Amino acid sequence: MTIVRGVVAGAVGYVLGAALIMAIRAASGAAAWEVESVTAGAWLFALTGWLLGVGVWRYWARPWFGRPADTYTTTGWRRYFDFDTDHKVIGVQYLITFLTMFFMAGLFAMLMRYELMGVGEDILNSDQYNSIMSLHGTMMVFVAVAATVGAFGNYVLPIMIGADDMAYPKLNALSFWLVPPVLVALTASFLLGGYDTGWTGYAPLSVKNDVGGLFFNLAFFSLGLSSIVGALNIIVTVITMRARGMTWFRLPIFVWSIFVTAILSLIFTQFVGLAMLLVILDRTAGTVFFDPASGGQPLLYQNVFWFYSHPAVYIMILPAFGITLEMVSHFSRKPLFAYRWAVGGLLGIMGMSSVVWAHHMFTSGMAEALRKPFLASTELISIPTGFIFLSALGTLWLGRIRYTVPMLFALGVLFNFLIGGLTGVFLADVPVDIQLQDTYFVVAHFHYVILGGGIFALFGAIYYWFPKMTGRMMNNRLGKVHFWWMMVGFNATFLPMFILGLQGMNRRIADYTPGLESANRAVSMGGFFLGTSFVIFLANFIWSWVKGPPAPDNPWGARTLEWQIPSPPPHENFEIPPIVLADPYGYGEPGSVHADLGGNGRSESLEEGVQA
Amino acid sequence: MTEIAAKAVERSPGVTAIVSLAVLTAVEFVVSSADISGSLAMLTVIALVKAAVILSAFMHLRNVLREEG
Amino acid sequence: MTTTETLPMEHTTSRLQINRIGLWLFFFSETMLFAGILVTRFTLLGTEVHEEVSQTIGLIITAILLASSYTAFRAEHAAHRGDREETTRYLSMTLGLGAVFVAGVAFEWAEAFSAFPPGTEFGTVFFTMTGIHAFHVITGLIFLALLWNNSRQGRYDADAWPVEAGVKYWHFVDVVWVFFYPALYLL
Amino acid sequence: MGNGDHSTTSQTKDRTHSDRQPGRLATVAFIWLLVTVLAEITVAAIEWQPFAASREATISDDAFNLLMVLATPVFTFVIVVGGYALLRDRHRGDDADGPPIRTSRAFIATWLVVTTVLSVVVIITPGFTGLDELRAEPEADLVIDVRAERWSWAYRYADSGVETQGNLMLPINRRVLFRISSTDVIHSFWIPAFRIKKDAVPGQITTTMVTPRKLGSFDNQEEMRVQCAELCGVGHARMFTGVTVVEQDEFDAWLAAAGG
Repeated sequence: MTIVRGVVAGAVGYVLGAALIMAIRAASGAAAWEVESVTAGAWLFALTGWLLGVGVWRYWARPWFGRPADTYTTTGWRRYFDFDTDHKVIGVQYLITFLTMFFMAGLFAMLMRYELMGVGEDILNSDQYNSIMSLHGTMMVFVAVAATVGAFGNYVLPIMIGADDMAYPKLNALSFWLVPPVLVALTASFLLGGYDTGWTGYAPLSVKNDVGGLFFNLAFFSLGLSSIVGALNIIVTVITMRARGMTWFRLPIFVWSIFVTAILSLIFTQFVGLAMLLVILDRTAGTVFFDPASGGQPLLYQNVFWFYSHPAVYIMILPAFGITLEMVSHFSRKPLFAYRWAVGGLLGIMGMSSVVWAHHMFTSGMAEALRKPFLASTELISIPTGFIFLSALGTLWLGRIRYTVPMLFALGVLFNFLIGGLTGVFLADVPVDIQLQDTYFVVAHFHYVILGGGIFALFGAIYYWFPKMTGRMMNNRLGKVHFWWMMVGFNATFLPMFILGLQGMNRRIADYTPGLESANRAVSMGGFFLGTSFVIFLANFIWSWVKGPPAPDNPWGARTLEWQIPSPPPHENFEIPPIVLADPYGYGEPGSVHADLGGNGRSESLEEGVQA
Repeated sequence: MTEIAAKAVERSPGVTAIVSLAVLTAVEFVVSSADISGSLAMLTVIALVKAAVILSAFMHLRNVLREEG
Repeated sequence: MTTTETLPMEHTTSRLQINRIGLWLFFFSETMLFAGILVTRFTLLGTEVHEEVSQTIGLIITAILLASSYTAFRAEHAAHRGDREETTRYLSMTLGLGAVFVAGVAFEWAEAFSAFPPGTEFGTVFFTMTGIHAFHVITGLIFLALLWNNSRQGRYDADAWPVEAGVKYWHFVDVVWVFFYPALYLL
Repeated sequence: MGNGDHSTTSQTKDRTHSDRQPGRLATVAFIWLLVTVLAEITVAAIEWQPFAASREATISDDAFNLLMVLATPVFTFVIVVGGYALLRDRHRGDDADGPPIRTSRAFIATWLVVTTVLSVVVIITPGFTGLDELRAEPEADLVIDVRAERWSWAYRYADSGVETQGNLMLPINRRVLFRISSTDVIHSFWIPAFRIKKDAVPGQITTTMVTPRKLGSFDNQEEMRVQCAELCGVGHARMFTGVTVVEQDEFDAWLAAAGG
């Protein structure tokens, strides 16, 4: 019902916006109808209409006009299709939406690998290949940017810090409901013939392509809005909603990683919004930002875009670090080694992420003098990144390691990111990068970081928190099969890609020179193997959600707060606000307690002790 | 303190701020039309000062760190 | 959850303070957008300003926007004092000044279309900067209009936060213009 | 596994673990050395790069190979230390927790020093030294204007005014300066065998230099091609032409025949 209202209001907004733009165009003497400017203007109104229709009006905005807000009465599964403000519902909404996007983009990847099995154009022509490749890249980037933060930053983070919800529950719902329009825009772009710029959308190509490209800009813009709103909410939540006694250095490392990610997102997402806006203006309003014939500068786009998109890589990978360290500690049953150094590593990456962007542009024709500083800053960012490995290795050492499925995924992240990180050192070196820029070496490198790191961690997190979210256990054996299948498939796909890149295969091509065929065939075989591993996951995921055995409150014996309450958690999370006494990593320390949840009556001395 | 006196106390920082903003804007205008060297640096400094005036006097930036106000 | 009475969550931070922190973070984020636009402007144009840009209109609309910040300031203080009448009066003054500002920009656009259309280097920057700023002014005016109407009907007598938030947003738009004005007209 | 429910057994275990530490460290160090040596030998034996035909290619390949030598011990360190712990320290049935080691000043200090030194070394060499080498010898013997257009390459030999499309002819051992421009969107001028790449940006002239050191052509070496490396639309994948490097006299003859 909610969605119907949203769609209707969105459609009304679309028509109103289109009419308004056409009226303005007619008034200024231009032809009333011009597809791109009308569409772009109408999109803004459609977005507003959709949000109002989907619940902003009923539950939020009515009091602004002196009327009482509707009371929220939806129950059961329908809540997941409504403007629900419970952070747990929103977390699940995010998870399912982005998993859907992930599998769609994965199918595109399969198509691409099928096309690349042999020389020549087999099932896709270059035009179709470019569209499929661009959509695959765009959707996967969206998943990597938003899935983990949206799903687990929402579901788990408030519980971990002892809060009953996010700081702004309605804003939280708003940030989720901005996501469906992103999917709509991407679908529209696909139906209108796609776009041929890749996810980076470099101008001036992105200014010149068909109307599908406009929808890519609009989708990215909308996702940016959602990210900024969500990040703001997370930052305020962590600053203001922590339980008593939850000091900064008692926060679970996962909370730290999401917090730092949110700060990056809040600062830098504005720049991708700006990049998209400038392209949209060039397409629709006749401005000439990227048209050199009239004084524009094509490289301007790359600078603005990468000023966001390099920090965005950290937006994708920092939550993975948090999840990995969290699991390494709980499943080694040892305190997180060098906790403060790990936090320092996260903060160090955050601090340096704004001064490395031009390493994407070493061959772009930017000023030669800038190469050395950006080479140096990029190599130096490996130092704070190393702290994550320092912490992980120190924690594993002498532990009592339990090979649960989430732990396997965490170890997978460490292995894959090690390769992804080390190859990053190669790419930061200008003489090497000149050759490898825009080749499959780069493709392999960022897949090791984003898929091998970010997405492996996402799946680890799903296995880890599934019992808490659903109250049911996932099948352990199938989980292990999935992990090994995915791990082998992943490495079989992307290790040979490094070789392909070294041999001189450039990225984003449907066809290549004959000498590259055998390696490409190997990569495709690995890719199909990797693709099938997700069938096991899906089967396990769906079956377990419906019929899995009931989960105990704390199946992993972990010490963070979310495991000390029932599975699934009650609406208000905690019966009584918890009081935090120490960090959650006190394994092996006699008498160490993370938090008092107040079940049997809290003593006066505890209340006083917290003040200290 | 009477209500009128209270209003005057409340009004005075606002008046100071708006007057200084007006003066600074006038200075900006003169600096740019006088075509002197270093006007870019001066305009930057003036703009920063104006922003600081609005942030502190009008927007009460300090209150974000305080509980009441 | 059966026998024990549910206690509300305790927070060390008050709702007002939570709201303020969020609002300031939003401004911080928006600052990045406007900083990016300024950098774009200097990248494309260097330190030049078009000669045909109207100094008179620029100075007038700047003065109007600054003046509206003062009336907004008075409105917020009146709201915190619980003075409904004065809040409403100053909000309506702010609304009026804001509307004059938008009218000034519109008038200037009409002139600028022939002098430096969007298809030229300076026109690109000029229309983008004034346009994005005007978009923020118009959203600000919508908020102010809602505030004015609600304040008139006494809905903010108990809680002045909405007025404070709307007015702060208005000030923020003013701060942006403090940087845009010299970048577009003076230099 | 209740919170903080830990008996003395785990503490005695800690002690035995700590007692074994020196032995463990020695074992791990030994394995690491062994694995690293084997890995370095393997890395050195593999030929990573394809056909290299220019002065610049040597610089790039040397940098890559040096980075391989430096990265290998780091990779093996993480794998050996992590792998050793994963095999030796796995959970063996009892419910005890691991020893509560939260920090180790020696380990962290060593880690900090080593990673910082490694980063700085990598920045200086092959980073800065390689860049300086690339930028040395700025005098060109031959200047070629390259024009990229969707989806073809056109060349103009500046001294003789000869214009060609298709195959790019170059003399061996001469310093060549390419002045690259584009008429529509961004392309990238890439010759894999030479390890040079520079974007062709509309409204801008970018430059890159190369000294071919080996004879060859696209017919016998696939890497001898000018390939567009920046996505530029439908024809991007096929936007490549061959490169032929010949002796100077042969080049002169070709240039004369082409109208120079």
